[in-house]
Amino acid sequence: MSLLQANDIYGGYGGADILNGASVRVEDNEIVVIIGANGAGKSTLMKAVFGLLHVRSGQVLYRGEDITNRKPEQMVGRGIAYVPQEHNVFPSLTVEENLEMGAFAIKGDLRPRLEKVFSVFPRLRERRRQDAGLMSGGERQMVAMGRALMIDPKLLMLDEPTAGLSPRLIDDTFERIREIRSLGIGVLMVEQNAKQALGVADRGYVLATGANRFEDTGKNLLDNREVAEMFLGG
Amino acid sequence: MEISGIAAYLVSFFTFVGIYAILALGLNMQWGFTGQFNIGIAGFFAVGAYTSAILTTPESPWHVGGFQHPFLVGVVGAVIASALVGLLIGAITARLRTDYLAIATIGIAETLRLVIANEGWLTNGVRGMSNIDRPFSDFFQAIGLSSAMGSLIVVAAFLAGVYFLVERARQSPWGRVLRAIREDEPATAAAGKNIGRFRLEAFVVGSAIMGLGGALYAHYFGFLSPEAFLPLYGTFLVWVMLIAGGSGNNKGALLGAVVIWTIWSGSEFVMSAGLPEGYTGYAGPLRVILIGVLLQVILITRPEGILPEKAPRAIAKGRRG
Amino acid sequence: MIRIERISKAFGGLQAVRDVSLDVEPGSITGLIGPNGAGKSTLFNIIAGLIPADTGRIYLEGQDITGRRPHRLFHQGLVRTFQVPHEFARMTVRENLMVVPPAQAGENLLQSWFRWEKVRRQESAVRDRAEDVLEFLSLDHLADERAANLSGGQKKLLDLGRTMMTDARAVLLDEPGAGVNRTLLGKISDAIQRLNRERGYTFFLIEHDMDLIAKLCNPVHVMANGGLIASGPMAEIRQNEEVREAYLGGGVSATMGASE
Amino acid sequence: MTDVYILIELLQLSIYGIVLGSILTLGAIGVSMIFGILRFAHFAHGDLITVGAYVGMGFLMMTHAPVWTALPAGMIGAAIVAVLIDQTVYKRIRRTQPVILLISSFGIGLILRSLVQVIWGPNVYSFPGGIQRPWMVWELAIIPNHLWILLAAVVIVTALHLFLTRTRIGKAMRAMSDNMDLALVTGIPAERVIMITWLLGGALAAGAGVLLGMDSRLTPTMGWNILLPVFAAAIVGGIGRPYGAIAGGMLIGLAMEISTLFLEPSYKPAVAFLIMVAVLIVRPQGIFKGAW
Repeated sequence: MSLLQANDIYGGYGGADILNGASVRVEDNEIVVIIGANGAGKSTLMKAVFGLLHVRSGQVLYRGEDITNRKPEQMVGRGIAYVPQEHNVFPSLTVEENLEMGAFAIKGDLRPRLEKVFSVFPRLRERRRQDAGLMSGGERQMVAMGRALMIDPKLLMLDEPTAGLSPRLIDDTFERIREIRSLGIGVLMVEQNAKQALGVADRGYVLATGANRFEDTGKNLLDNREVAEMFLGG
Repeated sequence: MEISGIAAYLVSFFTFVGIYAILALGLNMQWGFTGQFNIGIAGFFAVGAYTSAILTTPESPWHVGGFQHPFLVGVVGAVIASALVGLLIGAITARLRTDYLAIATIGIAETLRLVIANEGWLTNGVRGMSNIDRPFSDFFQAIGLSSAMGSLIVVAAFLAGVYFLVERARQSPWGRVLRAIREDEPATAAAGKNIGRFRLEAFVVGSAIMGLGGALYAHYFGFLSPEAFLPLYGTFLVWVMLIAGGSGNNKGALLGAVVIWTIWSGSEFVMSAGLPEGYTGYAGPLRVILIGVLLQVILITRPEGILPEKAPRAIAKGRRG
Repeated sequence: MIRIERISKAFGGLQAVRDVSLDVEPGSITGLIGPNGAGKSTLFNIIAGLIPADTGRIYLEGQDITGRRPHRLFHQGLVRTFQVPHEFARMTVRENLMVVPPAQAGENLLQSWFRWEKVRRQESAVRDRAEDVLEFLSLDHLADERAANLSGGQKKLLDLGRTMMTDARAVLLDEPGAGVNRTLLGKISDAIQRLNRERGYTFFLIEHDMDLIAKLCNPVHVMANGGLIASGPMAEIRQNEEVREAYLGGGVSATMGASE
Repeated sequence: MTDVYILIELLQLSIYGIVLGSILTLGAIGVSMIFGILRFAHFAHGDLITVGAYVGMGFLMMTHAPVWTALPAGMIGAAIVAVLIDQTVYKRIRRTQPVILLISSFGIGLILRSLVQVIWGPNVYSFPGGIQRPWMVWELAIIPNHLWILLAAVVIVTALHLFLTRTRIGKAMRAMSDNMDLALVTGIPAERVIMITWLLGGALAAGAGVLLGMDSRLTPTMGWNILLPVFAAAIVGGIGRPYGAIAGGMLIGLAMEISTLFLEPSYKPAVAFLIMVAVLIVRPQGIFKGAW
């Protein structure tokens, strides 16, 4: 049984559908990346899977259980964490408080979980008392991902984790994502930096106008000339 | 009650309905058309009432005045004075979000009430101003009508005039821009409209209409004291009338004034008849609770009011009819 | 028509637009493309007077319009549409259009009150114009519908229609194709081309649909990481290595060193 | 000689100002928290203050307990009232525009005021304790109750501070005020946090009410009459930022009391209003920057 399976999703904001039958699947311990031109519906698909956007037709299965259109709260309860692209930290809370918010629903001592997050992002340990709002873009992204890890997720969903980061930090971020996979977590992410993302991904999907265009291993997609063409249309 | 008693009651009833309908129309221009939140109606009402009273009353040892201008001068003065207050408030809060406008209007209303209560030389303070003449009472007496009946006729005439102007404003391109601002500010700005100007105009005109209502109240009631301008009477009832009737809809404002005033004054009868001896003092607050609960019920179940807003009838035909 | 001269804008530490200069020629349909976060929308918002630039100037037909408020730009012939359509939801489709024409006598309250006949005459002309636009966009059957009830694509058309209610010379289109189905997309692009040909509108547009860009625009400018990296006809742009890199990520060119 | 006299007068008024300021602070923090999380100006807050004061006094009348118990009793009572109002009314209209909540809260305020009149009658009450003989420190008269008021306000604000920074739900409140959408995707239960916000807002309002009652008397309009200064304090401190409300409350309280050197005391609310207007014109986001 797959960790996550979204089948034939239709949905959008208000009037027209943005998703026209997109599908995606994630297995345990797998990094799956969704790429595609701007406006192809990548982020929209993530939101639809996470219940932030009404799925008009189609099905989202998590370990075989139908979780279509569930509330985010219920998703988190099942071990699915989502990191939005922008505004993904609480600026007036300290780093540690931000992390704590990730595990809001979990009773008991959070220290072991904090330690685990700090082992992936050592920098956060140094800055644990700092207000997240005062941090750089790269550090914020760490806080956001760290917060998502606090629930010990089985599935981590990242919306453009490298947007706006410098090349060095982009490399670093992808390195962390690999590390996260090694903790036994499935990762589903949307990426602009298609080349690098496909480099770390086990599998990838290429979306166009809200539907799947290609699906293959990261490596094969990288070598696919058609995929490259697609980004510039024609 | 004998016939003449009932008649007198009806005259007073409809006079109040008329005055409140004018206030509700003024509020409709601000809130219904433009989405501006004025929760200090009582302040504009008071400015109008006192301005007209000061301009028209005979000399008194208790407060300034003695101008003894005719009724219509008082009305014009009231309209100008309340428009100026509206201009001041509107200009200060023009760029701020609705909550600030609400707080600013309530602030000005309360401040005015303090001024009225404390500046005895101006308003005779809490003792109040009296000797405010009813409009054209000599004329009405000459044709055999009571001064109360005369007031009703005058109020009705002003209401008709205000309704005409407000409704025409709503149908006009001016009103269309106001509704556009209410729906979507960035798009209205992108369509080349100076949002600040339109919003200020609506606020000032609405305030002036409220001032007119105040002047009519002063001349009908003949006596003014700060008590009359508590937020309950001056502001709250007007809001409930507009929300119940249907904000954005001028007919709704009229209907709301009739319905809510009927409930409000009817509840007085019911309570004075129904409450046991010794508990009549509770009638006031119980009536407020009744109206307050009614408002909540309307907001929850039918926020668009009895008569929801409709697009105005086109004022001109195109080629295709 | 529109001259953008050395515009820069930073938000906090992020350099959203860096030193961008370009010209939009009169009568052209000029495209602006680039990956997410390239700074296109920021540049648009600067031109439209919604956010101030840190440095640089904007000229419209030679006149300095840097930092002008949106309603003033409108009166100088520069109008815009929005990426997410901004309709006046509780007004009819026809009213949505009739709001737009400038200098309507009836927008003066005193004229509305006391010069009713004049207002009506003008209103009749405005209405005719609105009917023409509705016909042009094939929305005439929806004239009396509340705008809230239109589909996403129809709202986009209505947005475009509003620009036609004035004598605009330059129109900024923010993703005219976003969220629009194929049929309506064809209608929108036809309308843009006809307005350009028949009425001489100059268009400057952001769009993600490369096919639409290729069909409509010449030239096309490409932004990445806040800077302008290429300009030219779409066919050339497609072959440009730097553009490919920008879209696919990975390699980092000299102009693209992003800040943290 | 006159200089010394003025100085003493000024110091004396400053003491009153700090006392008033601490009362305003309690009200303003509630207004600010509610605004931060629910995005609307709560116009019934003044009457919540009144309810708290009357519940506290009612508790004393029933139990004859020591005076200080009026404070916790009033706080519990008003907290329950606030949650009930939210659950029966505000919750149902929360999804519409915030401004509808504003209208509704204006009506709720009148209902509360009238309920107080119905339950306790229009009479004026005061807390037991009678007229207190002030202590003379140098030339300054210090009323014992003022000390208690200040102390109680400090305790309440400190407790709130600890709640907001030490407990998970308190942190969640700050998180929701920062970014509602992110709080939702993080899995913070919004409805629960909103309920806690009302509990705290109501309790703080009651704190202000009981302390205000100790300082003067209880009337059905006592809360309504300080609503404007409370809003002024919240706005001057930067609405949506409860810590700013402390500074805002002190500034408004001091200004109101010191203004009596030049103005009729009954104009005190107008002074608060004018400062607020000045702040709105110069800095719409409030004077005191800084987050929660």
